[in-house]
Amino acid sequence: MSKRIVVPFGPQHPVLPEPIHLDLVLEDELVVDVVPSIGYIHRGLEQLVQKREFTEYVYVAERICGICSFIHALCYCQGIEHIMKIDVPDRARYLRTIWSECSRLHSHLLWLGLFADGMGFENLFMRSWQLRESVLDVFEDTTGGRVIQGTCKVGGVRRDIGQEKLDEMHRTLDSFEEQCRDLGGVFLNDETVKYRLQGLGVISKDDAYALGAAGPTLRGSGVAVDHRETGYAAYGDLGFKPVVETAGDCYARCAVRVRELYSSIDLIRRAIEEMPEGSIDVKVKGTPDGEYFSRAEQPRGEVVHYLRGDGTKHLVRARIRTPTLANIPALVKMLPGAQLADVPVIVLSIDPCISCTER
Amino acid sequence: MQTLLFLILFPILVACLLLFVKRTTLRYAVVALSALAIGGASAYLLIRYASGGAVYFAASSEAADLAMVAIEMALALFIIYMGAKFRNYLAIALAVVQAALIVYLETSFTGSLHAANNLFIDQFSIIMALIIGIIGSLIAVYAVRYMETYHHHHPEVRDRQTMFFFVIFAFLAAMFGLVFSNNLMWVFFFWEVTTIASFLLIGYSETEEATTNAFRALVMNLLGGVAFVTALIFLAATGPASGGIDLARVLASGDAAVVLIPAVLIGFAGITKAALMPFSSWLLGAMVAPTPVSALLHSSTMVKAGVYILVRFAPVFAGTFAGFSVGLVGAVTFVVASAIAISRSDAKSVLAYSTIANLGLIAACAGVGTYMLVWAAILLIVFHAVAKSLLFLGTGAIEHRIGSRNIEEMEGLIVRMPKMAVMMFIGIAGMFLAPFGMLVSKWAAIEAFVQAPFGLVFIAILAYGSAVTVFFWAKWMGKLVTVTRNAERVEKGFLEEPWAPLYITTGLVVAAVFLFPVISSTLIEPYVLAIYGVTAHLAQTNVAIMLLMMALLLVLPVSFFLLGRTAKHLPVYMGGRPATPDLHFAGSLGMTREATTQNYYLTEYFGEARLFRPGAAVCIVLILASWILAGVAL
Amino acid sequence: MAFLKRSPWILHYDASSCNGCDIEVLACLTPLYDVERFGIINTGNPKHADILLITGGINEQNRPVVKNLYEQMPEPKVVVAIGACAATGGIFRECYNIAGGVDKVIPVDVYVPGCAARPEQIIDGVVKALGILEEKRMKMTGEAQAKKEPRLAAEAGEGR
Amino acid sequence: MGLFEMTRTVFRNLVRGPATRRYPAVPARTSPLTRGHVAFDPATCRSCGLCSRRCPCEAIRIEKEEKVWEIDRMRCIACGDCVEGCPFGSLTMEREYFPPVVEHVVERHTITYVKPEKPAKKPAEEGAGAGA
Amino acid sequence: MNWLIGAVLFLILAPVAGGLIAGIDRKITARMQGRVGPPLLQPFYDVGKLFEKENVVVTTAQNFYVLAYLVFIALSGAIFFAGGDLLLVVFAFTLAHVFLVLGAYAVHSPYSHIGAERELIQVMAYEPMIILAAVGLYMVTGSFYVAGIAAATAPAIIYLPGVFLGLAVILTIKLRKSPFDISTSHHAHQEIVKGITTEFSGSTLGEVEIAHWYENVFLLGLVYLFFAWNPVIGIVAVAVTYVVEIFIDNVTARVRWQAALKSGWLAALLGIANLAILSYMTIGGA
Amino acid sequence: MTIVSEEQTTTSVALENLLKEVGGLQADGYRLVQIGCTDVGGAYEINYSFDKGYQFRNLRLTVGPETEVPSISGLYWGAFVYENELHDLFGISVTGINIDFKGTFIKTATKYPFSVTRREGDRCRNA
Repeated sequence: MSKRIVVPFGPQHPVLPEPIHLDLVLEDELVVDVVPSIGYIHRGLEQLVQKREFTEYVYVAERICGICSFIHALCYCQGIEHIMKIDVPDRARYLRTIWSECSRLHSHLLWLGLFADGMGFENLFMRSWQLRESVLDVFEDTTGGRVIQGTCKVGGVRRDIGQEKLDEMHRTLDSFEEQCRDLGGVFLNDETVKYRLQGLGVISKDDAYALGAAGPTLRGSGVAVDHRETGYAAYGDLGFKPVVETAGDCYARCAVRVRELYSSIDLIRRAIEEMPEGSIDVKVKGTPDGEYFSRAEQPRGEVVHYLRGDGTKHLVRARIRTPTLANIPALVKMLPGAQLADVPVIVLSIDPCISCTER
Repeated sequence: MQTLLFLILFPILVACLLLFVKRTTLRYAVVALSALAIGGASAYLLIRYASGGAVYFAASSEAADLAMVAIEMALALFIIYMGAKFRNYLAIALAVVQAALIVYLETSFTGSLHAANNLFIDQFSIIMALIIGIIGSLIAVYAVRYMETYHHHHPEVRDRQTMFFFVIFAFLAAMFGLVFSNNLMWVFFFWEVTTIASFLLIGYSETEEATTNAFRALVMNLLGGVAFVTALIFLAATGPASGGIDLARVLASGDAAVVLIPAVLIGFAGITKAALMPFSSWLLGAMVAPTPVSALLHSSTMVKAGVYILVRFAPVFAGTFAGFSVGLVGAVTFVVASAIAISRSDAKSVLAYSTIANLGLIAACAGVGTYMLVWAAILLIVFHAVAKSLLFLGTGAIEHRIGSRNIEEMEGLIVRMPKMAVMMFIGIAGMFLAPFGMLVSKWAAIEAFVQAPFGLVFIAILAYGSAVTVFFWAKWMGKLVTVTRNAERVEKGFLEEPWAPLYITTGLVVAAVFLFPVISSTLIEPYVLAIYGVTAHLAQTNVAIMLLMMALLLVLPVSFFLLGRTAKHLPVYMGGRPATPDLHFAGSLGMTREATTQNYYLTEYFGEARLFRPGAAVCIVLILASWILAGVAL
Repeated sequence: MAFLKRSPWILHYDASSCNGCDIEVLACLTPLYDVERFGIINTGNPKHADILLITGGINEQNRPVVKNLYEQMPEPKVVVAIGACAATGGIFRECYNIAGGVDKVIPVDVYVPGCAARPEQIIDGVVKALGILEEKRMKMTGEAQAKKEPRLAAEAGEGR
Repeated sequence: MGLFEMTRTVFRNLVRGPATRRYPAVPARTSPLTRGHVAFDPATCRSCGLCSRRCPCEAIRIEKEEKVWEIDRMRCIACGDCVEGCPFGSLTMEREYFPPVVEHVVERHTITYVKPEKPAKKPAEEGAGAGA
Repeated sequence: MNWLIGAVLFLILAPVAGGLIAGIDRKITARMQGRVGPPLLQPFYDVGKLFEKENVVVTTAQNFYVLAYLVFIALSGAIFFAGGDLLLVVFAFTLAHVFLVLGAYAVHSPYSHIGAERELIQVMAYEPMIILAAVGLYMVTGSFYVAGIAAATAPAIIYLPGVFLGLAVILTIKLRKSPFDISTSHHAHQEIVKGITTEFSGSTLGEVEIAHWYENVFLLGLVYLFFAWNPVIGIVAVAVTYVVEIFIDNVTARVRWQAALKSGWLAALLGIANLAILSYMTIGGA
Repeated sequence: MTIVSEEQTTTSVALENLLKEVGGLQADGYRLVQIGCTDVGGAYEINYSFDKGYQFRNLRLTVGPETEVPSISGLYWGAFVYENELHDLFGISVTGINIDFKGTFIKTATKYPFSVTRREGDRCRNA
């Protein structure tokens, strides 16, 4: 007689705002088997390329996911620009970098909050989200939208940030950084947090690489892969070094994200300081004809937009591979052997973005 | 005295009669009638002797003594024969040693082998007699139908029911003899009979496992037997100073140091018989026997003999370090066995560990031996016997209906066998919940230990132990009351056990709560008073509160009928997934899965593998310590 | 009386939205918007919830889930569809896997527009829902009363 | 001391008081760029239909003959593309968002633009068509 | 008749006090999180709301168990405030919790089942310490009766600092505060939804809430006993203890059940050490 | 800080050589980035993308609608997510996936929405 408990986990679940479902098989509270299942957010938006003009599709692209919205749009636009051989003005590249990094800040803070909630640390959740609001305020002031910015377009960006606003942002960065470091300190040093995270959901360097993991999940295991190193947007000018941790556990993944907060703040600061003058967009003429695998670094890892045009206004195919999809195999490997209490923590530790995953 | 003799001899008569009864219905009639007679006689004892103090009877002994020695020798030969047959040389060796010691005793100390009074009765004996007479014979009645079904389910087992019932009644006779004897030689004789009887009953099914376990029980009990004989030799040798083999004199002996050594040795015999650690394995092994045997061993006979003798010697243990040591064996057994019970899913195994734990608690009380603790110990014996017999009988009945005695399989019993579930519920409540008996006794023990010297050690152990107890009982209870859907009602099996014994024991569990103030004041308190000169009792207010709680428990179910009517029924929440009422939900990979809910067993922390060895090691050290301390005291 | 208005507990379900509205729903709970001021608690359990907040345009796999959640909520209950997707399917309306609006599956009481709906909008939506919730409660108690009254009347009649 | 890392934040919160924006009492925080909802000026629309064509979610419908401009608020994602695309400035992006509704209705406006008596030097083609 | 007055006052006033305490708790928690928080009377609104809701059950039996839980929690608190035997109070308290657990078992849902198991683990974790607290108070005051303990002039806290600390640890469990809120709480939804209360709704959930109020008042009464020699200090100490518990709640993550169990038992060890020293001192002194 | 320049190369691969080629890349230390599919007028073009140090290698397999494609999940354990997706969205049967969801990975209102065989059907129900 087996002493096993079969528990459905999700799709409706209080701590994960998005539906994912796992069939957990527990012994006492030890996870012995787990079968994931997704598909609750699959909308089929890849097919919309056949209905929307390639310039309009940016709006769809940024709604692939409301958290990494800007970077999806960026990745899509870069892909089209590559196919059409459009050179984006410098200022637009810098602005894109700033918004990308703001996205990363907002996403990481959001994730830190959810992660804290996953551990049952409510106050930390509140604090993370409180900090995140200041990033959203910047978004609202510079783009007009809080979570969906709608500011990237093929050939550049739709809005400029005035010098005044840039200066203000630069001024407030220091105090923002200090608050972030306070917050990060709790995640990295608090004993109860460490107790919950260290040694949990370990995935070795080789495994992470072999399973095709992406982003902080990969970097937390000691593999330095960060697409910003390829120098898209303004990263090439600003210089960038990936954040890497080696332990491969939930704590390492958390540490990667915390330290990425600091590096993002640094990038924004330098981007504001080195902001070039000039126009923010170029006129787009013609239609895309060709194919390209456009890649960019999302908060969750490497995103791939495969775009293929045939010279008409409509693309033939857009295929979007998002980091969470790549991290699911790693997740399946991480869960067995954990405690039930750790399941939400481990699931969150890959920073799942289901609406990205399923498009 | 006639009643005493009747109670000892009548069961033997019935036993012999049953050797010739082959038909179940006839056997049922015989067993039921004799049960009635035995129960009636025990009740008569209560009426006749409860009000007075201890009464001694100088039963003539010459012939009886001789017969006893002869039977003892015969039993030794039987053990040697069985040992040779199954190649268990340890048993042979122990039997030989024991026989040699008896012969030595009989030949060397002929002068001091006479007790002034061979039989006696006091309130403690009455309590034991009631337990044996009522619960023991109820189990016997239950066993008749049970065994019929048992053979129906297990065609591979040879039908030896005549032998079975012979042994059962012989067992009862021996138990009566044991609690009525004032002559320690007699006590030892009956002691040996229970050993052999349990050996035969455990080995009933004749499977390899049964035989092995039977021999394990035999060997461990023989160890105790050897210690017992040694104590007798010591007593006989120390003659008048210790009081010889006269129980009453021994207990009243002024030379506490001299008596302590035999007390510790007999206490060791009690520890083996009561299956305290490290000897707990025989009682667990005894689970292979048919369930009525387990019920008998656990509730009214055998192990109770062990704690009976310990409680008898409690005044000797009181205030000595040796006694403290013996008490600690019990306390450690209590906490370790309770903890191991968490990791078990086999109902009988849980019951066994719980028995071991409770016997440990009784032993702890007896070892420390203050008047309050003796009071608590006797209360524990009573309540444990009642509740545990119900649980065993219930488990047996359930096993026959659902084909398993695994707690997990009892899920939803409230739907499948409502009457049975309620009875089990009451039985389990009786084991650990206020205001039921065991809890009251535990509470009394805590209050008593606080006042005992170095009682803090026991309190600490008790605090952990009772916390652990709540866990495993409550989760079993939870399994019973789970309301499962689409479960079939199997209350009426193809061969019905008589429900009467179950109803009666259930009634006893509930009645014990209402009656325990009376039990305490008429039986336990006078006994304690007689021995210690002071006695303990529960405060009136607390008794009143507990009766109020019990009344509430009886009234609350009424709300069941008042509340439920207007409610809308919905299936359980399954994370939003479509689910059927019987807990099937749409799982991953397109499969429909069933959400199963199993209990927690925390094997990693409370497993037998992890806890048994350390526990046993501590207990062995403590037992050795008790010997050394007793020796030092001399 | 009318405690319901002061203590609406919400259940949030993401029925294939882009996360934008979901994180705004969550943001409502956090210090800057703090809907607990109105007694709102995110319960995450339909059996405890009064208001079901749904985001997203309901895809094929979500249909039974949304229905199940709705059925599991005890009366009185209201449904608030948050964001353009939940109202009509929004920008994903034409996707092959989007049913197009929550009202295709369960009755919706309040629609909150926006892409993504802002926290203030969500608060407004919930406040609007409270009124409807109260109406439903009155109706519910009224019905219970209505059921009771004829019986009482009948009993009284018999007595006479 | 790693045990109570959060202590500082807690005390700061206690001292500084809540950070909450008390929304219904205090109006929502917006910026000049905030994309609340699209406002339509029927007096200037020349029914060119550009807005309708640019809308990525087809929330805007225009019927030139009936002189009707429709917007489905429940479909609009407030991207502002129509506003950028409108050649006549008939559409503006307002900061205030559209309030929640109980019933889902499509907003209809009757275009009141009247072609000036004297045709302008460069009459917009669509506008002329609509005016006919 | 003092005892009767105590019991009746408890039965009537404890829900009011408990609800207010819960309201203050939520308010302070919100402040610690930089939020405004709900109105002070929010807990009453919540419970009022719950009684307005439709009665929805999985099985009718659940309502019975929850009612029994409420009754016995109230009863154990009443015995406490009537000045009864502390050990009896503890046992009645355990009985009440067993009923709650049975209610969760009865519904046969995976979440409430896991919640029930965890609740039992919690009972296992805190039970030794509660018994030891009672024993400790007895050792100082010579009485198991609450009335006797409260009337004692000896400042129990001076003799029992270890016991009090241990009690503070398990109080975290009992008040369902982080880091030990593993079985159910308003915020312990991460892994088991609502744990033990998952399937309770409407008035049944309201009863659970009221039982919590009773329970909290009783627990604070237990804390008070340590300071009973001076009522003013006592009340201040109770308030401080409660605020410290809220503070702990706000600066820790939830731990796994293993740690909860270990902490509970280690707390009991601390209590035992305290009592051992105490008994050594009294024996030495005598 | 060195900016790594990114390169993308695409090579065609025949069905029977697929596993061999993929195995070769794995031996070279490439990680799997994605498997994607495009329909090219009645046939499927499946892209197996790999990466090592930002060097992007793409194996292109062109198959007809009814062809069975062998799974590479034996080589890259994580490939099952992409292969299940291929099956659910395109209707390509992939054989030997380590965790085969059998068509339940992504549940769609229309079966195999990207399938070439239903190209002309009404793809967008709400259009």
